[in-house]
Order: sequence, then C-alpha cells, then structure tokens
Amino acid sequence: MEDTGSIVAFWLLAALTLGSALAVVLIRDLIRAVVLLITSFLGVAGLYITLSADFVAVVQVLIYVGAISVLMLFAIMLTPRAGRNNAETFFRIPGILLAGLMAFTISLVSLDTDWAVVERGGFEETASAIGEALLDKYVLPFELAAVLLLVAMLGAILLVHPEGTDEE
Amino acid sequence: MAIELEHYLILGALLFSIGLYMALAKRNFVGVLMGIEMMFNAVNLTFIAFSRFPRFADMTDAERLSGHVFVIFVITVAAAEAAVALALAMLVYRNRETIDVDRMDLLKW
Amino acid sequence: MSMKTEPFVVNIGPQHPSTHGVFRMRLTLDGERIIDADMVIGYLHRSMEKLAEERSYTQNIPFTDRTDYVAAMTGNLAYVLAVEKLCGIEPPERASWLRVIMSELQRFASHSMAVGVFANDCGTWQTPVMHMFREREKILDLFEMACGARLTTNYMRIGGVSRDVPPEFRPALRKLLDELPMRMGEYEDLLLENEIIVARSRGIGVLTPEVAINCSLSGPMLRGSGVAWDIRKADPYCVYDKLEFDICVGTDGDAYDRFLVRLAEMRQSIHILEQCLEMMPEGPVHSQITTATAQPGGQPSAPLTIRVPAGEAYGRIESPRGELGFYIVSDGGPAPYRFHIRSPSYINLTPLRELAIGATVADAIVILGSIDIVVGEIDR
Amino acid sequence: MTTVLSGFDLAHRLQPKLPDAVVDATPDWAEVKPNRLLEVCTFLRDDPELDFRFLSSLTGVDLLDHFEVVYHLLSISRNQAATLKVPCEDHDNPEAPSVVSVWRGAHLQEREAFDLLGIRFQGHPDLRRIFLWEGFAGHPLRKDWLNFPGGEMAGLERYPGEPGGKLEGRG
Amino acid sequence: MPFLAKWYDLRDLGNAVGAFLDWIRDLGGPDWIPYVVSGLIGIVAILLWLLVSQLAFIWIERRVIGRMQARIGPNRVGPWGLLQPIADALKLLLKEAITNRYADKPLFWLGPVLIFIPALVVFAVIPFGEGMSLADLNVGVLFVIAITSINSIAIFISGWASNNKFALLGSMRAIAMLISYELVQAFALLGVVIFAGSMRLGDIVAWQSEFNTWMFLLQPLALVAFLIASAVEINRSPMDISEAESEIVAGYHTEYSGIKFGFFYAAEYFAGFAVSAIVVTLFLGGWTAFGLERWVPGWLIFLSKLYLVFFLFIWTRGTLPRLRIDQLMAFSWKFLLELLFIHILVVGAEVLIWHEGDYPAVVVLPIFAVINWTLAVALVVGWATFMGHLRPERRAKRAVLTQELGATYFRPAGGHGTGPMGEA
Repeated sequence: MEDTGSIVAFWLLAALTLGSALAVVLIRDLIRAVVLLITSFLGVAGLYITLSADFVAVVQVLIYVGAISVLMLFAIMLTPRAGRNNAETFFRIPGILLAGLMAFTISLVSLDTDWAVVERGGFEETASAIGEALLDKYVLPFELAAVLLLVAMLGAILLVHPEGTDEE
Repeated sequence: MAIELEHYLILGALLFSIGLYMALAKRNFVGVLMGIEMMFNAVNLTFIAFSRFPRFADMTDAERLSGHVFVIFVITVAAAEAAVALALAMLVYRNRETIDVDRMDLLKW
Repeated sequence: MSMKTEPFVVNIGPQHPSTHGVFRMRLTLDGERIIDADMVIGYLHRSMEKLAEERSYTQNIPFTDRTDYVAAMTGNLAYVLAVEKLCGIEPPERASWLRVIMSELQRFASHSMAVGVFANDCGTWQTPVMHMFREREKILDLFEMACGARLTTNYMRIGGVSRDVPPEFRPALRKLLDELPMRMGEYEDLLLENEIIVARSRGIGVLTPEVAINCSLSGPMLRGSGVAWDIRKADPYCVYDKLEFDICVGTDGDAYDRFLVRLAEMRQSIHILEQCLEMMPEGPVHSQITTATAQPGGQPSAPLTIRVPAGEAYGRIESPRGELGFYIVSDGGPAPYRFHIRSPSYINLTPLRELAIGATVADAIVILGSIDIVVGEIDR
Repeated sequence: MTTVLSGFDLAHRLQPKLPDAVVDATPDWAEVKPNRLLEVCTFLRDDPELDFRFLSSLTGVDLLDHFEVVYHLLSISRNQAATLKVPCEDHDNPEAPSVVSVWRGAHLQEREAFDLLGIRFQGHPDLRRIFLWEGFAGHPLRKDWLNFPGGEMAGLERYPGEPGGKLEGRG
Repeated sequence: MPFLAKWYDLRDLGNAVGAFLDWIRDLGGPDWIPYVVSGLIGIVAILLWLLVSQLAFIWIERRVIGRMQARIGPNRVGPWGLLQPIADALKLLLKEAITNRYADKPLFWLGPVLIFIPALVVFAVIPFGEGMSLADLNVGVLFVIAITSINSIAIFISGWASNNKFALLGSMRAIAMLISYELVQAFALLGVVIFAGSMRLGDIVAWQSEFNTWMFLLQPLALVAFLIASAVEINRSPMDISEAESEIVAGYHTEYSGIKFGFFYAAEYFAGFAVSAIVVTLFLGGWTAFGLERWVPGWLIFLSKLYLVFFLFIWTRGTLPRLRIDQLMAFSWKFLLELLFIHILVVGAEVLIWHEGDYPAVVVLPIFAVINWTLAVALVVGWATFMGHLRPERRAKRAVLTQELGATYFRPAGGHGTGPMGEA
C-alpha cells in the first residue's frame, strides 16, 4: 500500500469513522447520534474498500446503513420524547477506564507483535469467491445463519405482537 | 508512510473501545445497541484487515477470504440481533414505559 | 395495537389540500390510526341567517347562491320554493321547466366536481378533477348564457326565473347532452372500475341505513347507505312528477357507494335533461300573481319586493348534497322574521367522528371526500 | 307526494298515549310541553303508523318573549311529514330538552341553535359553540343581540374584550 | 469492438475522452492525474446531463400531464413555455428558504443535501455506453441496492428535522416503506444476477447483447416488481405516500421552501433518472438494441430507453390514484415477495438446467421466456384470486336503480367496517 491515494484515503476515512463515533458518544440527541453513527458506518465501508473488500463494503452499506440504522430510527420514533436522551449512567467512570484500558492493551499488543505480514496485493474480485466459500466450505454455518435469521424474525414478531389480540 | 496492518488494528481498537464505553455507560437502550454495533464494526474491520495482510505466503485466495466470510456472518448476526433487541426495547417500553437500562432492574416484566 | 405511544394530534386543516375549503379536522392519532376526531368549523361563517333578517325577500336570493357555491341554482330554487309556498304563488309552467333544467345541470356540475375531488382525495394527481372541470365549464357556460353569471347565478325569482333563456340556449344544451353520455362512459370506466379507487374506498366509512336515517343524512349519503329516498320522487316539486327517472341506491353504505351513487345520478340528470328538452313548453317565465312590472326594455320582470303574509313555511328540495330546506317565518313585514337554512353538508357531517375513529389518516380523507362538503354551506 | 300531517292529526295520534303532552295545535304544527318532549319524540319515532325516524330540520325561533324550537319530522317509509314545536319560556335563559338520544341527527343542529340562539339543550352530550369561537359575546340570532347587556353593539369589537373596539360613530 | 472511429466520431463519446486522456498521459506526470481527470470529466458530464435532462423533463412532465388533464400546461415563458423550468428555478433561488424556529437546524440543512447523494452516486456504476461508466464495480447490482436505500434515510432526516407533524408522518411512512420494499428490490435484481452470472452492470449488458435478448423478455415479473419497488423508494405515484399531497400536505418536505424545496424537487427527478437507468441497464439491454448499436451511438440508445422508462413514471403519476400505506405494505409482504420467491426458484432451476445440460441458448432462452411469462401471468392472477382480490366485495359495481320509494337495499356486508358505525 504505497500509493498516495490509499494513504490519504485511509487517514481521511479513519478520521471520519473515529470522529463520528466519538461524536455519537458525546452528542445528547439520539437522532443526531444515529445520523452520526451512519456516517461512522459509511467510513468503515470506505475502509473496507481500501482493504479491497468491495463485497463486504457494499454489504456494510446495505445492512448497517440501510437496515440497522433504519431500525434504530424506527425504535427511537416509537418511544416517547423522554426516551430520546443519550445520557450516561453512573457507569461512566468505570466505562471510560475499561474502554481506555482496552484500547491501550490492544494497541500495545498490535504494535508490539511482529505480524510477519507477507505482502500480497488486493483481491481482484471477492464476491464470487465469497459466494463459493459460503456454499462450499461454510455451507453449514450459512444454513445456520439462515435459521438464525428466521428465528430472530419470528422472535421479534412474537415479542412485539400484542398479547391476547389477534390482529387481522 | 505506508499504511500497515497496525494502523487498521489500532483503528479497530479505538472504535471497539468507543463502542464498549457506549455499551457500558449509555442510559438509553438504543444507545447501548449503537455501542454494540460499533463494536461489531471494529471487529469486522480487524477481520478484513487480517485477510488483506496474510501471514503465510502459501495461503490461497479462498483461505484468505475466510475473514470476509466471517464478516458476512457477523453482519447477519448483527442484523438479527438488532431486530430482536429493538423488539425487546419496544416490549420493555410498552410494559415499563421506559427504555432506560438502569430501570430495567427486574428479570421479568 | 396496544402500543402505548404518545397521542399525536394532527390538525387536518383549516388550510389543507383536502378539506375543500376552510374546514378543520382535529385528529388524535395512534400511529396512522385515528383514535379521536373532532371537527372545528366556522372559519367561513358569515351569519347569513342574521343578514337575511334585514333584507327583503328578493334581496335574499343572492345569499342562497353563496351558501352552496358549488350548486348555486339549487340554493336559489329551494329558497324561492319556500317563499312561494308561504305566499301561495304558482309559477308559470315554463319557469318550472327552466328551474328543473337548471337544477339538473347544476346537479351534474356539482356531482362531477364531487366525484373528481373524491378521486383527488384518493390520490389521483388532479387528473379526474380536471376532466370533470371540463364538463363543468360547459355547464357554467350555459348558466352564463341564461343569467350572465357562472358561479353565483342568482337566477331564480319568487314566482319564476329572472329571465327566459336566449334562443341559442337550446342548441347549446342539445350539443352538450349529445356529448355527456360518452364522457360519463369514460368516467365510469376510468374511475368506477379503477382497482385502486375500489381498494381505497370500499369498506371505508360504512353507514348502515338505520344509522344514516337516525343521523338525518340525506342525498347521496343516505342513498349510498341503501335507502331509496329522493325528494324529487317523494315530494315532487316543479315538474319532477312529469319526468321519468330512477333513484340511484348503493348497497354497502361505504365511501365507494356514495361515489357510485353520484356517478349514477349524473346519468339520471342527463336523462332528465333530455326529457326536459323535449317537453319544455313556451310561455311566460314570471308569475302573473306577483306584481310584475315592465322593465324599460319591455321584458316583464320579476318584482323587486313582495309582500309575504304572516306565517311560516318549510320548503325542501333535493340539492346535489341532499335535503336543502329553507324554514322561513314571516311576520308580514318586508323581510323574513326568521330565515333558517337546513344545509345538507352540515348535517351530513354528523357521523364524521364515528366514521373517522378507527380509520387511518388516508381513510379519513377519503371519508371526508365521500361526504362531499361545501364549506360555504356548512358555515353559512 | 309527501303527506303532511296537520297539528290536529298529530295531537289526535298523541292523545291516547300521552294525553297531556300537546299544548296547542294548528293546521301546520303541534306544540308540546318541554318536559314531555322526549316521550313524544320517542313515540313519534317508534310508532309504526307514524314512523318519524328522520329529523329533517331542527331550529329555534326568537319570538321576543320566548323561544320556540321547531322540529320538522319526516317518515321515509310512509312518506309523511309533520312539524313539532316546543316553547322555551324563559327568554333570557331558554332551555329545551335535547333530542339527540332520539335522533342523532339533532346533534349538530342543536349545537348550532345553541351557538346562534343560546338555547340550552338539556342532556346534549357535547353542547359547545360551533360556528363562533368560544368567548364570543352573546348569541347573534337573538333579536336583542345588538343591545346586549354587556355593552353597546356587542360583537362589533374585532376580538372579544378588545379595548376600544367599538366602531366610531356607529354607537 | 465495432468502433474504429477517431476521437471526433460522435458515435462514441468515450473516444474523445480516451484521446484526451492519452494526450495527458503522454505529457508525463504522476499516474493519478489521468485517473482523476477522467473521473472529473465523467462526474461533470453526468451532472451536466442530469441538469439538462431534469430541466427538460420538468417541462415535458408538465406539458404531458397537462395533456392528460385536458389542459395546456405551461405556455407563457418562452416559446411553448420552454423556459418555464428555468423561470421556476430562478424563482426558487430568489425565494426565502425558511427554517422554522423549532427545527433541528443541522439535520434540517442536511436533509436536502443528503437526498442528492443516492441519486447521483448510482450513476457512477451505470454504463452509458460501451466502456462509458465511471466505475464499473464488480458488485454493481448490490451497490445500486445499497445506495438507493439511503434515499429513505434522507427523507426521514428531513421529515424529522422539520418538527412538523405532517413531515413526521411522512418520514415514518418513508421508513416503513423502505423496510417493506428493500427486500422486493433485492429479490427482483437477484433473478437478473442469477441469469447473467455477474453483478457487474457492464457484464449484464454484455450478457443481454451476447444472447440477443433483453432481460425483461425473460423475467417480466422481476421488472414489474423492481419498477414498483423503485417507485416506492423514490416516492413516485401511485406509491408517493410519504409525500401524499391529499393527506399529509407534502409529507417530509412540508416545511421546506425556496431552494431547499428546489433541492427536493430536483432530487426527485434525479432519483427517477437513476431508477430508469438501472431498469434500462438490467432489464432493457442497456446501450444495446439488437445490433442497432453498430450504427447508432450506444449512449443515444441508452438515453432514449431511459427517457421512455421515465415517461412511465410520468404516466402513472398523471393517471393512478394513491394506495394507502397498509395496502402498500401488504402488497409488498403478502403479494410481491411470495411471487418473487417462486420466481427466484424457477429462475434458479432454469439456469441450473441450462448450465448442466449445456443446451444452446437459441433453444433454451425462448423456452425460458415463454415459461416465465406464463408463470408471471399465472402467478399474478392466481395469487390475486387467492388473496381475494377477485371476490365481489373487492370489485367494482354499479348503483341500483329503483323506482321504489323508501325501500332499503342495504346488504349487510362481510363487515370490514372501520368503526362502531361500520359494525352497527
């Protein structure tokens, strides 16, 4: 990864991702937090592209930006105005400590380890390879994921289905 | 300065920590969920980074793509988790009239 | 749903694309579902009933245009019929025929607007209403020919009509009547058979005949609920007893049926007009009993003032929107002592709240459209 | 043709059932006692021979010394009409029983009569002003509305309670 | 490669750009310069084209709908009213863009900007002609689906930030619609991807060109489903329920005025063009037309197809009423999705048979076309019957004509009444 474009892109995207993630923590208004979270997700998608993972990048946009954040917006809208506060609990100090410790440890480890990276270029095309892997090597987990999604959907429907009333 | 694996790992670590803090300290259920999603993202980023920077020269493309496959599974699970968690949030709100995690102190509702 | 969400109050109106004027519905929503509805009216209240107590009987005729400004002719007619009933005046025969022609043309124009606006409320982007306006324009041209005004006609007079129609009226009407059945076929194909309009309006706002009668609904509202009641048949005024036509009735009592009845009545109006064109006699258009005075042009004209004996009368006609009644109490003076308008638009709103509760916002708009209100007549 | 039942006819029909309800009858209308109105209306609606299930019109008339509420009734099945009147004796504070429980169609018309004439309908579920805003001074269809006790030319202020709102030179 | 043209041959605009880029490369300098320059040329060209098309289509739409509505349409500004869109744009620029006091100002500002993004970004992957695409991603189809879903978030944000109840209702509807129709969109395109064996839009066009067919001939159901789902996502009639004019005034952009409203207005057209471009690329053979592209420039073929598809949106807007939100959602979940499941199964089986048996395409594709068309018609009719759309109480009827005064014709219906009155 020598060319200037990728380096600039990495720093810009990293700044975007981390900056909006920090803003998500700090901002009080939950809707704005979700909007910033979407920005952060988009930054991560961009980082995937710098890692030549185009399929995952697009899936990231599709699922995180298109579905999960929309679900969050929906949940926020269905709760009252008082529920739109993004304040912290009294776990703030332990949280900061723990998170800081975590960041410090992982960074230290990743800097300290000799990763012995073999430089190989990016991928030409990941989508078909992933598809083949999913239906060949990982076919069991793939089926399980499908079952999981089904069960999750049924569970979600059952959870919000009002008891005792049969909706037409 | 070229971008190496460490850059991605540290970025992932920072993102993970921010997510962790949110998941721990946020009062609002949706806020907690946002933290968890952020942690997922950090982990995914690390996976993809590892798959981009392989350790062994004789790894085939298919082997290196395991990271991508794993990310796909993580995203699937995240979607399912988000749906169920938000359904739970709705249910809790309906019964307890709050989505403040501090006040969900009963194991039943 | 038993979801405990915050009630969400939305004001549909007074300025809103679908409230047909300055009408306001205050809806309390749970999501898209209406849990409470209230109507707030009076933005167009001009206190006509009070104003009419200070003006002579003839001067009051223009007020009746301005109640239901979409159907001015029938407003005129109901008022002059009530006064004629009070005075015992019998208008000449040609005047009666002209009155029928005018009120049927007016019914067609008013219904075409109601139908078009209803389709608009269902979400067509102005297209049907524009097509309906094309026919309405031609009818308004005929009105202009007859009395010089298009919207607020002021055509009827106590004991007749203000003037006879010009000779070119007849061919123009003939030409229009040749065109209208074809247009009606188009509308029935386009609107009545339209899958989306059917999906949007069938089963919405159902009124059973018992409720419709108990709520004093009239006109297409009542007939849409399946009650065959038409004052033109029940208590024929003018020359309706000489005319051949059917009462159009719905069978389900929903919004679609009201729409259906209006379209069918437009066809009946064409049928009536055809008969009128054939059977209308020549002759004077002013009653000789009233003190008709000669105008400078030599044309006899309706009187400017009349003396009305003390007493009271309630005259009712079938206006496009239903039973339009005028209750007039006279103390023998030059102006009515009490002048009350029984306006169908207003009374047809009685079941609005019950119809709206449980429906969605989109349904509420369709229901309101199917009631076919004219705010000038509600507020008077 | 709609048959119009005269007041005598109506009184005659009411006689066996509610002998003391009718106060007065003319060829045009029958006048009934306010306290018997509900019974009379229920009878008129439910009697199979009268079957006045349709309330055409309801309105009030200010007769200077008292008010009158006028009911125009219609029977759809028998195609006949009748007129009923109820006097409200107290001119300053007229009251009449509400017939909303008999005919739902009276709901808006009674509100209108209350708004414009000030007749209080006892038992009306939602008796509020409808055309005029809450706080409008007086009831404009009353004959004495212009010299209302609250002040000269009440109602000519632009808004209720507006200071100096009296129109100049028209007092 | 049928083009052996010089750079000034108008049949292929790409030649001119290619020649220009070669010239820049020959000048020397870093590698990224031609890359960036070509990107900039593409972006500017697409933006200019969009702007001109949009102005033209504002006029065309108004004139066409005018005709549909038995009136004339704009005819005062310029010859035949041609300058009307420019006058409108100027008016919008000069008008005050009001921000109401209780609006969420950053988000209120962000909404109109964000709504442009999906509509513009989609054009990055669209092949306007042979080799005329800004970035021929190998996950193009997925990219298209992912990007168009941002549209609804922009709608949501602007509706939310307006602090207006109608806008909020509109944005709630937009989100509900997004959730309902995202799947339909994905499934409709899945069939295309299965057939073409690639998610690269260029490959799909090449596939259609190679087998001399258009995808919609093979998969009519997918085209219809995709058109409906796209109409929902870009809020075109009869699915414009998030800005339903007769119910919630203007939906999510009720509070926007001046040029901010202009942004929404323009974005509506851009999104329409984007969807039309996708439809043309995936279902209508893109820049190819059974060999016609040898004589006519590909981009011209592409644009004429695109305008034809866009005309479809104008047409429906001028003619169809609007559905209710629950009907539209039921239509997605209970109707389209099931049909598309069956459709995907059939398409997958067909591709399997084709590839396993190694039959010639000339034989197989017409058979598939016949099967899929029959299946599409049978499925739509059958499912509609099953869902009860052909039951008499869901059909049109006529009024009863009678002479019998006072009779009652009410038929106590299988009560789907809407309240206490309905059930009385």
